[in-house]
Amino acid sequence: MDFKDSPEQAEFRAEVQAWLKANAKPKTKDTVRGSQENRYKEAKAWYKKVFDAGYACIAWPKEYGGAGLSQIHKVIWSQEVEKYDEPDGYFVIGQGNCGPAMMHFATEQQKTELLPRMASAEDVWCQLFSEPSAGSDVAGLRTKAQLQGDKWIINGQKIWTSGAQHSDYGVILCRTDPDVSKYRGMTMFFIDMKQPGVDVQPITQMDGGSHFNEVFFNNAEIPDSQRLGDVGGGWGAALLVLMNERLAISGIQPDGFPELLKLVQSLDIDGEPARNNPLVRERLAHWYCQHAGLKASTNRMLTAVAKGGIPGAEAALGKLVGAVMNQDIANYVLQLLGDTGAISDESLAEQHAHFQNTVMFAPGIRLAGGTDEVMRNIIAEQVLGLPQEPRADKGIAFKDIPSGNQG
Amino acid sequence: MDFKDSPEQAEFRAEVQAWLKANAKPKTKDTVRGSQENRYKEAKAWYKKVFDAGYACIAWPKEYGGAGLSQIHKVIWSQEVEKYDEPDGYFVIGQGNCGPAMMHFATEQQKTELLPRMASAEDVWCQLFSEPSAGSDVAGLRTKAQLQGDKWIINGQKIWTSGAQHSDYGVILCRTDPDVSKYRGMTMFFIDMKQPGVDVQPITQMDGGSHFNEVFFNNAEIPDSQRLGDVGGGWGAALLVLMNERLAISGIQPDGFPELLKLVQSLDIDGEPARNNPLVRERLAHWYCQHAGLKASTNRMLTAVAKGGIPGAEAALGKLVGAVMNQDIANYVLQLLGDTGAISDESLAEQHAHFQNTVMFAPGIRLAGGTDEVMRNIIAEQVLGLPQEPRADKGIAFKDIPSGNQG
Amino acid sequence: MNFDFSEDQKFIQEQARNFLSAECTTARVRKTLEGEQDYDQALWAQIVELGWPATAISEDQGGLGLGYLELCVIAEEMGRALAPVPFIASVYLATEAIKLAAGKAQQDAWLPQLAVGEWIGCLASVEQAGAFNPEALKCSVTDGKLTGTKTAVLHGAIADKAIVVATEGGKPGLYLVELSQAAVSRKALKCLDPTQPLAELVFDQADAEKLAGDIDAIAAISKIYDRAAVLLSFEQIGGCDAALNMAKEYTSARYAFGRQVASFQAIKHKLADMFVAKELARSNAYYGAWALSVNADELPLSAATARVSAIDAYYQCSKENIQAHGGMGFTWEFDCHLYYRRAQALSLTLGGSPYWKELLVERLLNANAA
Amino acid sequence: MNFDFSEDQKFIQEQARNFLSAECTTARVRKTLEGEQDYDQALWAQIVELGWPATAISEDQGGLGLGYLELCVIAEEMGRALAPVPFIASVYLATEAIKLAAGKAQQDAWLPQLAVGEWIGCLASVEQAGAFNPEALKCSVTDGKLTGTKTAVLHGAIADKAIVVATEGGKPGLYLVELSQAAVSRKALKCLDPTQPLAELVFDQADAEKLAGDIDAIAAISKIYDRAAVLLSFEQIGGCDAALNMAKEYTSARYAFGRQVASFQAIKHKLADMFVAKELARSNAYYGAWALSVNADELPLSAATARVSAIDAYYQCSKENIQAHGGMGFTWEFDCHLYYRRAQALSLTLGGSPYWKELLVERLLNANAA
Repeated sequence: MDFKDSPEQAEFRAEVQAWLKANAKPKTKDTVRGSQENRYKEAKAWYKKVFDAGYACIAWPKEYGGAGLSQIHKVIWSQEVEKYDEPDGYFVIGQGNCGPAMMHFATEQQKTELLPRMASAEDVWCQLFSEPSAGSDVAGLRTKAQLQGDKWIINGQKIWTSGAQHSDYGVILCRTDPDVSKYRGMTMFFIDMKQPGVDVQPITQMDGGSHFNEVFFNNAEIPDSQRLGDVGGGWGAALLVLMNERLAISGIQPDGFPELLKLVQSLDIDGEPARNNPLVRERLAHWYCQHAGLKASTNRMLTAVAKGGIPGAEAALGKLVGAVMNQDIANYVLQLLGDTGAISDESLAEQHAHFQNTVMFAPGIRLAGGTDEVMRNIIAEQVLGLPQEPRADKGIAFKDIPSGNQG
Repeated sequence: MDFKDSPEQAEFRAEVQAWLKANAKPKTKDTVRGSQENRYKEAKAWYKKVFDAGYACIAWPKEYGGAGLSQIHKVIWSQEVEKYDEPDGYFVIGQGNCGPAMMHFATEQQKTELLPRMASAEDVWCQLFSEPSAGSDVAGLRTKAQLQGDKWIINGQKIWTSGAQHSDYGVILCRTDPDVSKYRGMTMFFIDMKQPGVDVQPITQMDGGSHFNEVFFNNAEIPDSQRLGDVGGGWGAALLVLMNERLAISGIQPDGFPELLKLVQSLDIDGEPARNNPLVRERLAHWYCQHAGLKASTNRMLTAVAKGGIPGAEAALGKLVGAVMNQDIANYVLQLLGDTGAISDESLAEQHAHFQNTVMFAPGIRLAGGTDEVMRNIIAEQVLGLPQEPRADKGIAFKDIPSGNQG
Repeated sequence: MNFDFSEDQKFIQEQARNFLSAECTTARVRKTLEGEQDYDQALWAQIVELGWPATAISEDQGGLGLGYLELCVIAEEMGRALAPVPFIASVYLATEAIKLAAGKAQQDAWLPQLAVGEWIGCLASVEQAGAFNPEALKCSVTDGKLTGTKTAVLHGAIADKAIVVATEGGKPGLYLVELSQAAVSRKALKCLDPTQPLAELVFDQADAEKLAGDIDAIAAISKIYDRAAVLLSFEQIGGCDAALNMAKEYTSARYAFGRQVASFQAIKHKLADMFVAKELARSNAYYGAWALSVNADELPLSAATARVSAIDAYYQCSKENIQAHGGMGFTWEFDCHLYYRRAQALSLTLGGSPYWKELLVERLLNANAA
Repeated sequence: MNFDFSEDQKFIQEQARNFLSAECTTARVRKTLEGEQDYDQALWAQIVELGWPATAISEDQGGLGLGYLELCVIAEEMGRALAPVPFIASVYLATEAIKLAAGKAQQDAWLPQLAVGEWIGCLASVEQAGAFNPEALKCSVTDGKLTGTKTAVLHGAIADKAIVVATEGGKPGLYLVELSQAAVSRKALKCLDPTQPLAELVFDQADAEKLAGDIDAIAAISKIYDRAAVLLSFEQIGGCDAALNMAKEYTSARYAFGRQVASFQAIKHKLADMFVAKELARSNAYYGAWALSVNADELPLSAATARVSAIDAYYQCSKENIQAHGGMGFTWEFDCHLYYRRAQALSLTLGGSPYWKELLVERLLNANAA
């Protein structure tokens, strides 16, 4: 066990530090987040710069645009870049979810052609799984893909698609056979998002933002050559993507602790420093244990991956704990602030209204990428091996499964 | 809304206060609980005294040994007797659970003969529902009752029977038909506990005590005249009993708060009064809200009952909240005491080791009379009207229901 | 002993609920939420017409001469309906401040006006983060002129008059200030629940009339806060009820894995826990209502208890309602966030949970020491 | 960067687990629990034979010269097996106290003896409720004679020697005291986990030898506590693992409503939450183990973090294991209470959760201020 770098890792870290110092924007007290469009442009520019320097997708093979290094190197990169004010996780869904799917299922030619463009963020990718009536029950999806000649014709609707409005490609899961049981009738593809018949509509979130989209498919086309895996093999492929998603997210999942610590170190409540308040201290200790535990858990998982393991369902715990904690910390801070806590003006509220914004955004994190309840199911079934519930949708054709949902 | 007594209630309270002052044992700082056998004898004596004074089973009709007054009068009695050191809830299961069952189903002659004896605790009653493989799933019980002539022959085993060792009678739920679906094949009786073929064995609890028993039936006999309700109507009758149980328990369910408050007012931690410790104060506020909420909820429920309503499933919340709180408070106090918290010697530990004893007994309260999980199910289904889960045991004969349990 | 509202009170509540469910739909609430208006003037006019602001004002002061219990049941419905009107600011805060701390002549002049909604009042107490602290007041009055800044003033941007807490010669007092005068500048603040909007009020030598009752100002404020705490707790349990109902209806109608979402134990138990929190809060609110209605010695403790319970319950019910809705709960389109925003607003007005927990314990220990 | 134990360490752990699962069954643990013996002398002899007390003693002082990481994996197995032996008292506490605070000659004399189990040590620090407080020590030494009372001394009734914290001329110090001398009287205390028994030690002019190392006694105690906190956290996660496994096995085998109890979401999610608490505690324990193994600057913070996490996780896992068992979990016959008792014992030894949370925050804020 060694929580410090090996000499080779230390060298890599030093190199990264030097490059970042020369190229990355330092964090300042007054950083205000720009418009969504601006942030997208900045992210594109940053990813290109990182790619050109050879630090994009550090754990990918060099021939696909990566650095050919290990997950541990990627962690080092993340630890260092975190100290700067750069949008390093902006395209994590493409690179973290779609990348591995392409790596696993695409043809060599597709990989050589598309992956480096994904790594440099020249092409932006999105993931098209969820649907209005297929949320926690992803496999309940209904978007149809029907084969006509050597093309698949796509009709239906996806939802909660991050970055769809900017995307060049998407990895999509479709129902190709409603007459077999639900987990068997799905197939995965990658799709050109810029073609006719693909219509992206932003969803306005409860916090007023629009990070997610609905995507409507109206006779959109996918050549069979863009099929990822076997016809009917979509569920297995999707599980692979979701597994990688949890790994990709686990490192960057906000848990709210660093902001809380920062606040406690600077805030006065009724003329007394918050850091001297025993109640605040108790909460700080409680959440630090979770924060430190999550960080160390991620590192344990990465150690396992670096040793050749596959990312396990354990990753679900990071999202489960972090998302709830993030919401509760923000709410706690507001309670501490009292009446003024409700003021969400970024120029007036602490840390540019971070806590007010988090109170309104955090509920989404508890839902996106699998609800708390789905995470607990995953841990119970996939990690602990507990039995599934009796299944009302088992062994019957998809089209015959009871559903009161619309659409 | 009036949280004070009406003139008539105030008069009753004054009368009760006077009687208690003359007849009940005051609480003292040094009360140590005697042996289980002694406490039983004291309880018998106390109940007889109460009965002779006309305060037994206050809400029962006079002809059955009660005082013919309302539930509100019963509350007044409980509030007053609580201030003394008397075992007033000792026979609550008989009077609270079995009493209403007898009241509802027994013949007039049985009621006139047996209920006054129950009210005076001359006869002690127990309730025989749970079985080793029928805990949360009470209706999964297997104790057989088979009709021979005008007698039922009982074979099987009950468990978690409070007071069985002292009992003269028990209300028992048996399976009378394993060939119909499980909720339909049960029948309720009252049984003479002193007959041959009834064998009571105490269960040693995890805290070393023995409040509960196993009861084995080996060709014990019940005359058909002691059947309570229809053959096959046992489940409906049992629900009535359980409903009354929750009402009876809700007033006396310990939640641990009074003892915590007492401790905080006297304890020094590291030379500082605990009541000045902000962390302790915060916990006190948190638990007081629950404590006060439970008390007021019970009173709301009693108001509804006094107005002629039936005790609702809402009563489940008292047990759910109180039991968990009781355990957590005790654990919190131990944590506060640090190393010395583990000392459970009654002559050394605070309040005669109340908190240490509670830590070890509280898990049982979370289980007895329905687990936390069962209470949540009851609230979800019976109060909120949410749908049941798909039932693996529905619509099939009892004997064909899958079970890995022994016995 | 009777732990329930009377039939008359329940009738008032039913009337209020019927009115609000017809008039104050969430579609209408959204007009204020989305900034079309600062508050719902038409709805406010209807509410004034119904006499609700006059509920707890005595008949000889132009009110209906009903009591706090009647105001509590109306509060529950206002909370359930998320009414985007200055009821809290004007009725629970300004009106009660005047009832408690104004002189007889002032009361006779102002209460009849408040009863018929002639003007809208608000309470300006807070100056900084943390709960209101009378020890640290910076607003001060000299020769009838008020100077200083108040923040987080509920409905401060649209109220006609404010009750302002300020010191005069170092001693705290309550002052009525006309907000339309030139010496007052005010700024609406962006806040979590735009249907209960906050403002900053800056006073620069503004005319201020001292409330002339013979109660100590600190004691008066404590009483105003306690009364409002009880009334707010009813708004909060109304909100809890609505959020729990939404969760129940949505999860019962929606299917996943071939069955109703509400049939999954994870959802059932989540809703059961919401119910438990809500019922404890309701019971505590009832006790507070009784104490308020008879001005019982138990009011300070029971008000703090009602408030802490209600804060916890509404946070839980409103956030888990979102969770029970899955992704749709996170959309602007669904109403879940309306309750969640309101839960935040109500929990922070009058100071948050840590402040009230401390008050509760102080009162509890005092009550049990005596 | 490598956040896992080495293959060698895992091998040691596997050996320990195999040995303990064969030798230290819960049936055997119950002999101590039920008072047949004060501790399991035969098991202790085997453990000494295996050299475990010598793990973290250097070779030139008669030890095996392995490190703390090796001791951590053994600790996890001791915790899992609920071993009723004075390993905590003698190995984590007394031995580490001597390593830290004794003079060279003392170490050379005593450590080889501890390595081969020639005597059993314990640590006597606590005198009153609340965590150990060096400011309030009453035990004192004059002219080599110790007087005063210590309580809640883990394995104090059976240990041969105690490391006692006492003042001399007002200055705290650590003293080795032979417990068989007439000037020491000791009393076993009834306690929650008789397999980790506590005692009261009364010293009346007892001979005491000062530990002569040149470390400040307060600093030494803090370090002893930190080291032991990490090692205890491994005992605790071992216990969490065992409790979770019990819950998993029982609920998978038992049926209710015609299906496995473990197939109900309420149970699945309960067990998932136990897993989450346990894994967070495990990860924090690993970090503490690393800090301990290289005596990193991070040790104080990571030790407090590991301890607080482990206290919470073991309480949760052990109490919810009872709950998952239903009524049978509440019986003496089932083993659930063995873990629950041990969870209490381990959480209270060295001071409970509030004490360690405060240490954690102090260290966290210092680390982040620097």
